[in-house]
Amino acid sequence: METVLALLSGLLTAAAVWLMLSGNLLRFLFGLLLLSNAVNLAIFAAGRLTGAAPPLLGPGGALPGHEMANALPQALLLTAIVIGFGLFAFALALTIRAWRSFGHLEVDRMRLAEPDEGEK
Amino acid sequence: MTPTDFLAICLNTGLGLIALSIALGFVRLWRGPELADRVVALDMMTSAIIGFCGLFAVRAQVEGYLDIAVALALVSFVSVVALARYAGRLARRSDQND
Amino acid sequence: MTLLAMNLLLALGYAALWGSFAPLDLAGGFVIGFVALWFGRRLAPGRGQEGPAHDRYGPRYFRVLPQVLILFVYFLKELVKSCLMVARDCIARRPRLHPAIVTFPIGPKSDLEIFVLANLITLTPGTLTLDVAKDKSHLLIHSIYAADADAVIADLRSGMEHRVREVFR
Amino acid sequence: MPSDHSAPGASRVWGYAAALISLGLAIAVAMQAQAVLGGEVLLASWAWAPSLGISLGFMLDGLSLIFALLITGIGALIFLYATGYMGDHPQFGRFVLFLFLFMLSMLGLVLARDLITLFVFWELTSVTSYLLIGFNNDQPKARRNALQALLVTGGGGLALLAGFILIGMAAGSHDLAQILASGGLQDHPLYLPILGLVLLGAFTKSAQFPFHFWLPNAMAAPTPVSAYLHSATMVKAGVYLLARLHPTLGDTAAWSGTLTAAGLLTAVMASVFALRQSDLKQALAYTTLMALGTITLFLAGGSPYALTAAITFLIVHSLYKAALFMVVGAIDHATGTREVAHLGGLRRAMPLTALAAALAAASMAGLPPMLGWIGKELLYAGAGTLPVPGLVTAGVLLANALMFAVAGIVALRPFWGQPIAPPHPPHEVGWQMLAGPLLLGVLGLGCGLAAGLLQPFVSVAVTISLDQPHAADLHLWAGLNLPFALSLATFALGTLICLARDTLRRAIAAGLARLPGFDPGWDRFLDGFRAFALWQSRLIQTGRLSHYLTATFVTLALTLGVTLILKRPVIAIALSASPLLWLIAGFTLAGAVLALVPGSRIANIAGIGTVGIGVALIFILFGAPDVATTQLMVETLSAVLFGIAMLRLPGIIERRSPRKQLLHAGIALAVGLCVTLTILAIVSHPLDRHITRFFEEGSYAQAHGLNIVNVILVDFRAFDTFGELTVVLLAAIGAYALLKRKAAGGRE
Amino acid sequence: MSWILALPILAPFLTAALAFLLRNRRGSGWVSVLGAALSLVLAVRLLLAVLEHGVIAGQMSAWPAPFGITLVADYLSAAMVLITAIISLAVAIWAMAEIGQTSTRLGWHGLFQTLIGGVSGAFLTGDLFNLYVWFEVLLISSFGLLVIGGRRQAIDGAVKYVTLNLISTVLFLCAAGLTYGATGTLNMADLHRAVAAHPDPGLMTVIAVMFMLAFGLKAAVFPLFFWLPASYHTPHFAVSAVFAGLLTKVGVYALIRSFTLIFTHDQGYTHQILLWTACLTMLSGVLGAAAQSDFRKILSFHIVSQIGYMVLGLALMSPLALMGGVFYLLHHIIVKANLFLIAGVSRRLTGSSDLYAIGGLYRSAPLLAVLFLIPAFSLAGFPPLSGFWAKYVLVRASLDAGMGLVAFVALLTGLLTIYSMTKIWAEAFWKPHPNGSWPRLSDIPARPRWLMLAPIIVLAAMTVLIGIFPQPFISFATIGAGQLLDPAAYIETVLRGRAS
Amino acid sequence: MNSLILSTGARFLVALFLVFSVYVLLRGHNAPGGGFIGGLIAACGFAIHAFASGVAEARRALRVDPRSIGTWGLICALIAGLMAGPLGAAPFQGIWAEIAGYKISSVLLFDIGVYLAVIGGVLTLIFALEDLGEEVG
Amino acid sequence: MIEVITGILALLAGGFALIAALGVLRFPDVLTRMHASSKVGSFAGALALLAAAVDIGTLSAATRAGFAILFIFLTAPIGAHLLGRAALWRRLTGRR
Ligand code: NA
Ligand code: NA
Repeated sequence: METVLALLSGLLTAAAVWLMLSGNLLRFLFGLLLLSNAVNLAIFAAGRLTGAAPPLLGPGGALPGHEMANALPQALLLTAIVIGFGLFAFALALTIRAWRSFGHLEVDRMRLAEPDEGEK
Repeated sequence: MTPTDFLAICLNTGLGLIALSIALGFVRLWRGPELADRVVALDMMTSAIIGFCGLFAVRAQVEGYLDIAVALALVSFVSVVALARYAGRLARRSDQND
Repeated sequence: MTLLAMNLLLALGYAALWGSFAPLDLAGGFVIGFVALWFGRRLAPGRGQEGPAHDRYGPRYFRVLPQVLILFVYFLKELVKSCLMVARDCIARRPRLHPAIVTFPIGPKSDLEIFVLANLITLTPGTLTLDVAKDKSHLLIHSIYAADADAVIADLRSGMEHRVREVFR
Repeated sequence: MPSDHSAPGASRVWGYAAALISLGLAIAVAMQAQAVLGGEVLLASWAWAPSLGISLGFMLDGLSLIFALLITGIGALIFLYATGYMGDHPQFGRFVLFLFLFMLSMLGLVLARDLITLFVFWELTSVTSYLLIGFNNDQPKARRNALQALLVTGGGGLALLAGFILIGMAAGSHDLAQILASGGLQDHPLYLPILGLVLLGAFTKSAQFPFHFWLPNAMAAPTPVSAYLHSATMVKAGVYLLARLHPTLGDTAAWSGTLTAAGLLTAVMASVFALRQSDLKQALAYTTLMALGTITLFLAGGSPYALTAAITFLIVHSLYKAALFMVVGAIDHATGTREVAHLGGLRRAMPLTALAAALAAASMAGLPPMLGWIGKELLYAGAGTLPVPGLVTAGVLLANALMFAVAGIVALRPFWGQPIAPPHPPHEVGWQMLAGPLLLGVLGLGCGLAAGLLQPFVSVAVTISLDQPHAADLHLWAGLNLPFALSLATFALGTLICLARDTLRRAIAAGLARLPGFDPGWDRFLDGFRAFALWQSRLIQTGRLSHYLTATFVTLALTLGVTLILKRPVIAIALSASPLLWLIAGFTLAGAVLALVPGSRIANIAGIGTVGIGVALIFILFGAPDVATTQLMVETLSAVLFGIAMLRLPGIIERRSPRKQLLHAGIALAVGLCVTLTILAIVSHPLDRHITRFFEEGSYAQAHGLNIVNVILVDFRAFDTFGELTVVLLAAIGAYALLKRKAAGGRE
Repeated sequence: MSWILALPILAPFLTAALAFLLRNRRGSGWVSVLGAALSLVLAVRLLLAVLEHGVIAGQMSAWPAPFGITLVADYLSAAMVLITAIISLAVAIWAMAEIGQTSTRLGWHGLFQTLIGGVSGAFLTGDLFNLYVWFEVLLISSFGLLVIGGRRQAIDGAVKYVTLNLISTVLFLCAAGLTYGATGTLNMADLHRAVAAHPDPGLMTVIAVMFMLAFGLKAAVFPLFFWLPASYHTPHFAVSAVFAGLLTKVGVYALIRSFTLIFTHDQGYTHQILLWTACLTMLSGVLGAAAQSDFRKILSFHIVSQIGYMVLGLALMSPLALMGGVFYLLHHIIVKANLFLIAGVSRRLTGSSDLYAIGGLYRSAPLLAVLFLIPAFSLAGFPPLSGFWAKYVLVRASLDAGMGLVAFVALLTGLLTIYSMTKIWAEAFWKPHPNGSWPRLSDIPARPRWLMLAPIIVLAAMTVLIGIFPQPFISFATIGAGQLLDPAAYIETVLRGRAS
Repeated sequence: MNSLILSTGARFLVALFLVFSVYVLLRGHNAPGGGFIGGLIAACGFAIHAFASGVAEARRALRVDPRSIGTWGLICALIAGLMAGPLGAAPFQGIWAEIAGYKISSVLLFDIGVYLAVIGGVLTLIFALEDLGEEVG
Repeated sequence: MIEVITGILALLAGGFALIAALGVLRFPDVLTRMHASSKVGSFAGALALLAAAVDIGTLSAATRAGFAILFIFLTAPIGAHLLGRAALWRRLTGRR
């Protein structure tokens, strides 16, 4: 099962990287979302997959008879997802601002900070 | 066949059908052609996932999955509203490029 | 009054979610529901002008309840019917679709009534409310079985609109 | 620091004060002379960085004594002179400060007992001389020359640092007293690197070929600085270092060979250049090179004669060179020019200056009974003990003859030649400017007449400090020997050169024109360096984000890929999985593909949404309802934000060429493959779940919660969550600032 | 112990919350300064505790290690926290003079404080995932600070900064998650054991390299430093200063921590990579600086170059080298932040940071000139300033290790640093202003003038002080390096010892 | 957005969202949910409000700047983390008390902090982006 | 007995979901597709939730399922209205 997730994670990563390399800020953002998902999957898979029992205790804190899913990676993932959302939201705002500032989203044409002149 | 076996088969079939319907919904999502078509597909997929959660709650015997369903039902509405607003504005705009 | 009803409903629902109707849960639900409704207090534009209508709901609350139940049962029936009809066309080799947009005139109605009506129409067979006219005089409805537009309108008027009017009368 | 706003000349007092302090220092050093001349070595040391074996240590022995006396004594005269020369300069206070710091650095350098202490002062002389050479900072030339001096000597300094560190490693200590006492390092395996690095440091500082070019350019400094730098200080630092380390590093073929070659080359080359100059100051500057070459040449040797000659000549040179620079400065000050051709007959207007010039020039020319005569005799005597005596003798002869000639040009022409009207009517300079040259001139004469007075200084330096069995004697008259004959030859040759100097100058100028110069070479080197720097900077920092991203991902793929290949972690593949999982994985992937296709942004977003949904389903499938809910919520919210934002954003066009797309696909797949392989490698080992078990057992019992994930979030790892909620808040605040900034306006 | 450790992290967040709520200019500025002062006190208290105990550790929420999140302070951490607090206070004061009303209302001071909180958290945490969280906090704060000024140039810089740092972040997250998957723990002290005990050292090396890449990107090493020179010259000078002082150092710190504590199983491979990286970083950065003509751009490239020195200390992994690396780290924070603050004053006086458009400061603002020379020459490694000792130790360590070429690179970099520092000096200070104007410090009103100059003077004094009295700092760094080289005490303290 | 159907429905939906969000927040410790999810749901509710009636109106209904809500969330979390100090416990250690059979804890306060921070954060974002959208018209 | 009811409901839910998907896929234009989505799709979800409520049988489960169903049927028509309106506008203003 982990193998499937490993493959999926790798392919999602590849798609993300391809998008990030496209030179368009919006597509970079798309890539970022995909990459976050890929990494989340990777972490999830690395935490091992053990059936469908969620890490919830029974009434009175009773441990279920069977093994529960690994709770720790889930907590990490939750944190990571929310942080990822924050970063994404900022990046989106930045994209809008860049569009308003430059009139395009082609990253290679954003040369204000490093203009193409070198030493005078 | 015991009722339990029957339930297991039905659940698995149901889950499979729902997954299939999500996949089919995805085809519409891909094809479009308009924004509204995609939103419709997304909405349909969301409904299917709500169903998925419901059946999964049965399979895992965990009520917790129903919470996903409730949350999803609420939140998917927000996304439909947002996208529909977008679609509405797009429709009133001169260029039709989405 | 509607607000109170909503608030009570929310409190009940909240307590039910906890699976316990203990006083504290109900009270908590009421408080939370109150706060929640407070946030939405400015929604539903024009509420201020419908004072009389507003009062009208109060005394009629219990009389309306059976009508609501009837509406609910009718709605369920229509919903299932609607689903089956659309489902048939979904899998039919040749769907018998006659899509058209129909204008459905409605009498003077409160916003809530229009809202309920429009939504119920959407959930019933073959019709889908697209929009409400700016002057609230008619609904714009999309029907997929509109071989005869007048029949669609008549159907709606005798069915759903009638029952909704019963509730809001 | 004195203020610039005060009346002109108000800061003269700083000049006098500095002169007095220097004098005081000189006296303080002189008071120790008795003991040092008795063979004692005065030591002082404070812990500085003891754990690194570095102390702030000082040592006064014969060698240091001579240098210290020259530095402080001449220093006092220079301050006096400077006060007369430029006391009205608006920034004279700053000037005095820099010069004083320079003097202290120089003093510290020659008194240092610890190699690192020595280096510290060494670098300080570089810094302070940088500020002094660039003192006329309005002139581009001054700035350029200051930088040149700093880079050349600073670069040498860094080599020296490495050399010192190696000496420390080889000798086990940085303490000079200890190093000198422990015998030489000539047989140590690190000897050659040490020698190379130390010589690099010394040669750059002492302007030996091929690092000589900065010294004449240092003339950009005000004349008092030149006088000081060229006579007793800066350039002598390198010579001092060579002398100081002579017992430790000297007496090998490598040492004497390198020093001989560098010294000889420098001396001869400087001679040639000196003749070409028509500016008095420049001509003098080249004779400094000549002298430094000569001293270096004699430090190559290991005989008492050679070393005595080196030390004596060093003293001689310090005395007359300081005096002559001051004289030239006085001429400049009085007439407004330093061009030989524009000067003549100043004797009448400036008699005292003329006297000082005559005395100093006589010493420089090596005329008896000046100290210069003794120095020259010793040079000829010592030349015979050097590795290639014939060549050395010839070289020294040529150098001396040229010094004779230059002395004539500098001293005779302006004062005794035909009177020529200079830009300003000449007048005698003030006492401050006369004291120095006169005193030094007289000193040159006095030491010559009473060579015995100087003898103990030189002897102690040569025998104790340089570890020689005995020093040669300083005589005015050593008999009719070879040196005497060579002296006569020197005078004859010098007179000839002096007479034929115009012809020579033309010939040399014509010859040199064809040769590449070092100074333009420096500019070309610096330009080349800048071009190279710019090239590499542009190569790497292109300003294009897509290049950065490509480079980053290529680095990731390469580093991870190579590591995976080299380290070969165990990888287990188990493809058995439920059809449901395969189905979900399939359409998740399809979603990713949809996200790739350009054209409709909404389609892309929908594709991403599909991926999110698929991933959420996987979370559901494997028992992670909290994660799944959060994932779905976040996906939805992302879609909402996209939906809101999208109207403000332009459509997407694929601008990459198919080839580039293919390349990027290759990079992307490589990165993806690395991720896949790493995950597979990880899951091929069992997971140690003891931490999770702790949570499972403690979740209710100790933390009162049934939802373990939530308990982890708000209790077990609440600290993480605290950071996380901050991130959400900050992201929002940041985005708000980003979107609202323009509308908000206001001054920034 | 846990409070002594937690408070330096939490105090800036409290300050930030108050600053966010206040929003108006004076108020939030003062809150920020007072909060920074409080942080300084807390940092000193932490340092004293560390000096007393060597290593201290505390468990958040009182859950024992390795289950709960550990905060640990050894010499290095405590010193980094203290320096962070110092820089924080200096910049907070400086910012009072420079940060305008709009930026203040948009939350500048709060973002600044959360940045400091994130940095302190990163220095103190003993948990890998917690480190990730603090990285995020400081990253998102830095995003906000970068763009808050609203200049178009800053937006461009931010695009590059944000995109590349996001990649680093995701990589770090991935590495952290995979580390858990491979070892079953996230506690860094526990990881030391787990990594060493893992049956597949090759896999551990792969993960180590992943961290190296993630932290390397943060630390701006060759060839991953693009984002730094692309953005550091674009925001407020106060922002540049705090970025220059602290941000990349967090990356370096993380590199040092992870490659002395966690991944020491294959030093032949990992530290070899680090060595090459260090040399190339030094050279590439300093060459980049030589090609620039903007005050801040030169300084930015120098950050890259000097990161190389610090990584060199780690790569050589000898007591002396690590000591040099630690010393360099501490010295560089002070010096670099100060140089950016000085650049800010220069910009305020001359109206630009383009070296060809400014000048004359030597004559008209001699105090500033002196204040510039101190950190500039310190940066170039001139004795007896702090930078000299840092450079000396690293060169000596290289030569000790028999690596003449490395020592040569380090020295050459030093020489080229002199080149560009003197370039700034010659152009901005010596050369007359192209307009012929003589901008004086006294042209700035007294309050902002001294708000700006006071921190600069104090930081410059520290540079001189460290240079003249290096021994306490060297001793400190030596003990710190010893703790890094032999993490037994660290591990003992976290897993069994005084953890409370 | 100008839709009668939406704005009428929103009245009830917003309330539903908020009630449900509080429910999810409070029960998070024992079942799926918690501050994040609750906060996201509540924020979605206000988003609906904003869509239905416009940002200005939603802001007015909210009364407080969403950034301040978020900041108060941060303060809640800080208090929850710091309140252990006077009681001699470790930072962020759970402090539990029972009032009328209901468990009250610093952990809950912490989760409320998360809840508020998420609401504040997401609303700040949505409102900022919405204002931008309104500009276009 | 409960198992059988649940099973049948599950099958129905899956079936209706598939049918909704087919409708969305096959119907000729967006307005017709919306019929399939907002009715059949919602119905399928509701059936699955009902199955859960029936099978688990606790009050809280039933309430949650009820809440979810309520949300679905409350939101579906509103969403459809907004979307339909937008599609209509597009039909009126945009290219065909
Ligand atoms: Na629906
Ligand atoms: Na829906």
